[in-house]
Amino acid sequence: MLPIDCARRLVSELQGALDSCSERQRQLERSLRVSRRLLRAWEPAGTPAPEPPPEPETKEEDPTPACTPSAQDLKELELLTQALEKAVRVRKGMSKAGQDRAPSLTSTSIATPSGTTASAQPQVSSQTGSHASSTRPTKGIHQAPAPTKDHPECRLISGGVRTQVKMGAQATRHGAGFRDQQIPPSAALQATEAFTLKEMGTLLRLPVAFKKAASQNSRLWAQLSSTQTSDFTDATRAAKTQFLQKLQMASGWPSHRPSAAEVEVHAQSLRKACALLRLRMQEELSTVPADWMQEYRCLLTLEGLQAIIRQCLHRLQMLRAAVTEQLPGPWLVEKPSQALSPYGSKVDFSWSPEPLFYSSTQELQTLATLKLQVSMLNQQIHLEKVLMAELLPLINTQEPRGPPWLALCRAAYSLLCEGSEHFLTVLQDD
Amino acid sequence: MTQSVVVQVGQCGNQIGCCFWDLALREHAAVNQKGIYDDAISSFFRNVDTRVVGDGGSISKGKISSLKARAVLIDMEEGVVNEILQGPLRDVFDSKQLITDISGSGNNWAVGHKIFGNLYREQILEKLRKSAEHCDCLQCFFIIHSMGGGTGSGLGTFLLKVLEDEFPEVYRFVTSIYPSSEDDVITSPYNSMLAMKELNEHADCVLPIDNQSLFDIISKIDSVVNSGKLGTTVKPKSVITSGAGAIKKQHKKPFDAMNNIVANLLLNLTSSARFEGSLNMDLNEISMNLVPFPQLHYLVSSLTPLYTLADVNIPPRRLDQMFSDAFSKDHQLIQADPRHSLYLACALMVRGNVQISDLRRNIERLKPTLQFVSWNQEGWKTSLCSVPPVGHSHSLLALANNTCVKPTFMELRERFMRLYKKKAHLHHYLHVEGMEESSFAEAVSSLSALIQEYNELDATKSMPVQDVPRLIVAV
Amino acid sequence: MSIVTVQLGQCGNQIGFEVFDSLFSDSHCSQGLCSKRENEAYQASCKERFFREEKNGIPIARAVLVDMEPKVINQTLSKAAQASRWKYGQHACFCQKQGSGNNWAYGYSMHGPRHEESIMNLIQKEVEKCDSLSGFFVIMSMAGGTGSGLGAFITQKLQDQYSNSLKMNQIIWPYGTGEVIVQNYNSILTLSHLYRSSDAFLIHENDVVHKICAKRMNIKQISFSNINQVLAHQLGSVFQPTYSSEGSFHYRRNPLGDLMEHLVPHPEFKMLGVRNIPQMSENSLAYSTFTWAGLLKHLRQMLISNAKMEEGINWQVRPPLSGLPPLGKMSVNKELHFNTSIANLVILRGKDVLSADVEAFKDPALYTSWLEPVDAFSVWKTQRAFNKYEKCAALVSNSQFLVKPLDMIVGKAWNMFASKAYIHQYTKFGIEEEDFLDSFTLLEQVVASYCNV
Amino acid sequence: MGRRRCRATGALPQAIATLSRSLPAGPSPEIFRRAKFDRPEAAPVLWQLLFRVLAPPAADSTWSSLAPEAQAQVVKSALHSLGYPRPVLAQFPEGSRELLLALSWLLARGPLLEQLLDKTRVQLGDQLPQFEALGSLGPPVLHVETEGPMDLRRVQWLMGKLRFRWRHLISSQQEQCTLLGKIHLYTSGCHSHQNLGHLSVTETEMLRDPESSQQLLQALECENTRLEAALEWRCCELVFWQWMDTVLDACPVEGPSVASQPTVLPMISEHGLGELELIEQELQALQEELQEVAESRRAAWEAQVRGLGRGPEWGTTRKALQESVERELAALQGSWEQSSRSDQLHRPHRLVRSKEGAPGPQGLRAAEVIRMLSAQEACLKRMLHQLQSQCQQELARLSGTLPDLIWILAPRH
Repeated sequence: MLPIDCARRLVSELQGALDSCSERQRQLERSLRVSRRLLRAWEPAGTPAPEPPPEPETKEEDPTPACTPSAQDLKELELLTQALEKAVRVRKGMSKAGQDRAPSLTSTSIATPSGTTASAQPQVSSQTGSHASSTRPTKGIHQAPAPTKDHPECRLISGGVRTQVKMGAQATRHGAGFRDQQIPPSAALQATEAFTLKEMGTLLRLPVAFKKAASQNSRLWAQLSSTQTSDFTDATRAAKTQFLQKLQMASGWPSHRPSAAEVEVHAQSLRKACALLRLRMQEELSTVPADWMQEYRCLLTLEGLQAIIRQCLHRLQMLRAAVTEQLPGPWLVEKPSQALSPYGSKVDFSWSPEPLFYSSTQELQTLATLKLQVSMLNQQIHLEKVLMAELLPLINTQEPRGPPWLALCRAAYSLLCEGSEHFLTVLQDD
Repeated sequence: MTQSVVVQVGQCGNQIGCCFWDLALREHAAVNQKGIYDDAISSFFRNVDTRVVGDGGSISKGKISSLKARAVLIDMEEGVVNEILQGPLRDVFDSKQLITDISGSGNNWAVGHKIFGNLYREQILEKLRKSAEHCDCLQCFFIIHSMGGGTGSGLGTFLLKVLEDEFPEVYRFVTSIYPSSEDDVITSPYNSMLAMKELNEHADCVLPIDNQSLFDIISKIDSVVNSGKLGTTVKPKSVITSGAGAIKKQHKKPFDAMNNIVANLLLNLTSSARFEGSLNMDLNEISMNLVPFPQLHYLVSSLTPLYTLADVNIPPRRLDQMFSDAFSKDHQLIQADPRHSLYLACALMVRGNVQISDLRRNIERLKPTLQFVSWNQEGWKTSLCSVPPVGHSHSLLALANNTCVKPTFMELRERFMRLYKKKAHLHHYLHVEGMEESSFAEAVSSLSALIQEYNELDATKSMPVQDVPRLIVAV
Repeated sequence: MSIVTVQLGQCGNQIGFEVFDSLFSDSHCSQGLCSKRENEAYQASCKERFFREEKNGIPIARAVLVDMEPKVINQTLSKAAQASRWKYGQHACFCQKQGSGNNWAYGYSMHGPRHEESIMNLIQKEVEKCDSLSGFFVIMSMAGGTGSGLGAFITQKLQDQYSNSLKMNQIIWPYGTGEVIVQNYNSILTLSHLYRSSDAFLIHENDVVHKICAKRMNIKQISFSNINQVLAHQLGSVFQPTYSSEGSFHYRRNPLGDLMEHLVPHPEFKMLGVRNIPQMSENSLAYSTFTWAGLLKHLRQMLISNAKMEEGINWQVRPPLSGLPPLGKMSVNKELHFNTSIANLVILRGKDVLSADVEAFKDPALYTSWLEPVDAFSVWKTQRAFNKYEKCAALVSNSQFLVKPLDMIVGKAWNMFASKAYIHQYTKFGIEEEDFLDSFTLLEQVVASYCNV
Repeated sequence: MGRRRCRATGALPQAIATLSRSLPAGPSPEIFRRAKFDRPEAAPVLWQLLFRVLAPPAADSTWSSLAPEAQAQVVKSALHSLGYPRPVLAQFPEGSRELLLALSWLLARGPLLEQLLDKTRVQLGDQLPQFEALGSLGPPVLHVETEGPMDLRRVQWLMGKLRFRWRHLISSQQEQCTLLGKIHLYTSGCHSHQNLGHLSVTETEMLRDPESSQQLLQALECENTRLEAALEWRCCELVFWQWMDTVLDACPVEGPSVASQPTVLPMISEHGLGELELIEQELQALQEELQEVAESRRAAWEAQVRGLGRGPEWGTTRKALQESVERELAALQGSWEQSSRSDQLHRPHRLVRSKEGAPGPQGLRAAEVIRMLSAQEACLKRMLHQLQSQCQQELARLSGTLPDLIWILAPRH
């Protein structure tokens, strides 16, 4: 049994970790939903993407709820579905007669004619959703990456604000169904049938207005990142520094004191230093030098490490002094800007996001998993330290050493030494 | 799928083998009506394209062309083997599978084991290797021999050692025919005793069969068939009378009928490995489940219902009777009473239209009437093969590792000692190079050690079953 | 998210077939008692989980079939092909010529390392066909050699290679007697190894299912096929789609993960039992009606009295008065009257499910003192009827359900081990007495831990 | 769009207007003017602005519904923890000048505008999700009510739960990568920017849903306006600072009596101090260990080389060795001192699928990042194992005190 305060600390620590994990999961689910939706069949352009039924909980969810709550709805839906199916059958016959390049309509991918009520939409995408991952072969134009060449009837018309792909003869036949007029200045892939990104993705074009705005945006960010120095900016910097000093003086505290945020930044870097130094030391001690030159090198390294630790300790002591005794820390004066924010005032700092190139999904997965794993390890190490701090003293001090103590030891062993993945058995020695 | 090779040694071995191949062919013909060479057939037969010169090319798939038994026939006389080669089964064998001599072993284990063993060692090995090469995955050698004679007993057990050295991973299942007390071979106790030592040391499983028991079973079938009460009719091509064709001849050739029982035993033993079923039992499961200690590998078998051996149309009795019979004294293939002895393990191999619930019901029913060793109170192994024996709906083969084999061994030792004390006929053996008197002493002590093991187990019979103290966990 | 199933050995392959068949026929059953649209969403969700689609539109089970002898796999494939509603993948099978002969050591130490690469490749191919992998089902018996020995080996390799994916072993617990003589040895070796590499075992006891067939399904001559169908029904009632949360109409994406997070976070408690209600033959089903209150009342009593089915429940068993200190160390030999739970999951399917009241499962007295009902109990629901049952409830329980059977197995194996019987069969393939002792030690601890919850 | 022209003088209102435009919902220049004179009516707008600036990024949606008082409280404690020196603010001043000062303080000390713009930027590209919060745990929030002593098995249970959540997170992450990969692949060649080549989820979503496309465009244009304003501000902020000087002059000088009040001391929690103490202990332990090893090694080395002649080559060798060690150690030190290359990983990147070997003029390659992360992962794993074996030793020592018990750990594979 754990004493109450210890229990409280441990549980809240773990609960916090669990909560942050769930939060991440929720975020991830949200973006997964968006991506999944994109990979499902797309509705013919012009059909406004209908909102999911107004459920408070599903506002952000996938618009394919398994069912709607009202029975009335269901009934209507059933009738509607039947009607749609009939319509599709008719159309299917027509398109077959017309031309065989049109995307085939299977019974599960019912193309909703434009103007269909909103409630019917989720059904369609839920059915076709399963196709997103499948490798259904596509016929005709859908596979053609360069449609204009191979299929003259399918062309990209770059028309100012609006870019569209017309799906051959069908486009004309069902032209009335288009809502060209309502299409915002986004460009749409104008198809009359549901299609998937896989089939038609390469035909998508960004609207010109958007392209313009986006390139302006990136240019502006780039400008913002380039810190040009000139007399002019120097003067500004001086003015700012002067203002800060004056404000400090006027506040009655003539010197700058470390803030909690700053202390945390420093503590973090020192923690990291600690860990890295220890690792480096162990590495050095575990290698056996081959000759006396290497031996000398090893010695130098060890002594160098000592020097660094001395520096760290010095820095730490200054920090502690500054915190507890309100002494001005010279280290803070030295690098005032660095202490200001985690971002610091790095010269080469760029506000525009750099591209990160990956070559395969596999690589992307490795990258993302590693990234997650690193943060999980950090969390695990943190938890390990917390557990050590709470449990080890408890085990060491508890008397008498009866079964409750043993039970505690066993659980502690599993938590502390095995990451709670394995456990040990304690047998009576007879 | 795995394959097995049958090695039939000596007169008795070859006679039983001959029955076996006849039955095996019939069984596969009944199951495989399309005549396609499949996995099941392949376990005992090769499919050979006879047009190919030399060995005949093996065909792994497709229509059955010409089936060849995976067998090696060994006898130091020519009689029986020649008979086979002139009989209806002649196409199943070819001369490359045979090893014969003309001199015979003279009912002398030492001649078979030492003289012929050394003489034919290479030749035997070559044939065995050849037969193994024809297999995709050789799992088991079935050795059929008798214990009392010279060739089967001597050369048959010599073979065991050869197989162990050459094919250590392949199981050696030995069907050994033990002489009855009224055996006309005077040296049979010597031969059996010397062979026992080899069986102890080099066999994986031994299925001891006793001529007397076979004879009793035949008589029983006879009386059922002849009573006419059940309105039975004997099918024209009765298994019992295979090769003879008439019931009347039964008494004249009781050995045929007896051999058929043994052949049936082998068929049923391998049926679950060959055919489909909802609970398969591969050959390697037999020793795994039934042999708790390496030496205690003697399995007492019983086949029920008996009419499945007789190929007669008796309306099936209650299914449960089949299970009861399997444990009765007069259905065992040796003179033994498993019901009143101690079970170490027991296997029930069921064929035909029987479901797991039937099995379970009967196990529950029979369990209280049987005594199992304390550490294996629930020592049951079961299998369900969906293919029944030809012409019947179901059958059961029970294999028991039971201390009831002990009397057979003790009797053997007694008969041996009676002779040995007088040193009677000993010189016939000691003549043979490599034979020494110590061989006899060693053989006795080997068997005595075995009997002692059974004794120790029997001694636990009267003790109450107690759990061994377990490990104690502190928290 | 998808689940890749590995069917191992005769038992695993026979059951695997029934499971996929039952999942498929349930999801294509027209008697779902729900709207067409919901039915389709249900179907799609089931499909994502257990099937993939081939070019011709026929669903392919996300499964890998492994056996060391060809008979059963051939039989399974042809059964699936005969029905021709769904199939196994063309190259999803691995078999050899010779089985493991009921020898755990042979499966684990010989077949395992020898065929590791081929089997893991097959699994990887199947995994690569999933957009998103939740984890694995490994269906295996504990009694034999291939399912148990190779199963333990493969599970361990899955743990090495897919450490982040979840591994649930569907374990077929042998009849108390009469399947395989060395079943207790094989079982302790299996369980102890799985305790190191698997996340959870869902245990299906042959004896229990057999009884259900006899008593509830009214089958006179019970075949393995009957038994496997009941088992498949139980599994389906747990893993078919359910709503992701109370009041939501979306299907749960990762049932395996959710289940494990609820039921098996503690390393010593990984054995899950499953109960379901109602269970009856299709003929009687047509004439029966149920209320949620009635079903749940029975299910709860099944839980606390450790009844295997709705028949013969001991209604005398009551939860201990809460607030009393937990009784000291409990002995297994004492008749377990009240079955204490660590955590439970109830799954409800069918008509008016939203009105079903599960409060009775939230009584703290049902649970171990160290977990609150809020941590220890959860419920999944869906309105869609399952397998023609208008209403049905399943319970997956991490409780003392299995202490007794486990204790029996360990005890019997220990008795045999003390006499050294059959040990030589194992040492032949590198499993030494030490390994047995390790297994005994671990499982004795598990028994003790379950007794002391 | 070259450099913005700015008149250096006489353009205060214009400068303030620029600032306003670059701030989210920036107040009008008039507000600033009123604030100089400490007019209360300017206060609510400035409180709100400060709140927007200082509220934690993730909490935007839930926090915005806070009452004004609560918002002010958030602002104060945030400023406090950043070390804002003026205590007057803590007393909730009636007027608005203090608020203007605080805002200016924030503006003066770092790239506030840039940070704010960054915080609210329109994300067009796909990124690797950021998981910083998983690792960086502040002091725990005590929100758990435990009534009495607790069984450690509950902690094991929670730990196990956490493990399952981690794994779920990883598999969801993998799924997201698969889907991203597909979207990128299927839209390859669609992006006008040659460097990118394909569309991002946001862009694709925009094409799918015309309505959101409109919104996105608007947001982008709005951001562009703010960016332009921010750039302009850089050119004319000098005027503002000169003016702020006068604002500061207008303040009464605070007496030390106010300043000495403990409420304004930097809020370093007990927890924070404890942390520092722990680090110090660890450093000292390390120091002692090194001391011991280094001393004995030096002695041994000196003894060994004493016999060997030290020619002139030795001098140069020694120097080279010293330099190389110095370099190495400086690099080591750099890895925690400076925001190094590895910190770049924490910056958002736009994920771009490109064929192997396709040269990018700028940007990172996944392989490179993977290498860095693997190194980091290995390092962390070693740290964890070290801690675990430390515990193991401790517990093994304890188990040694109980002779009649055997501790058996499940064998590992």
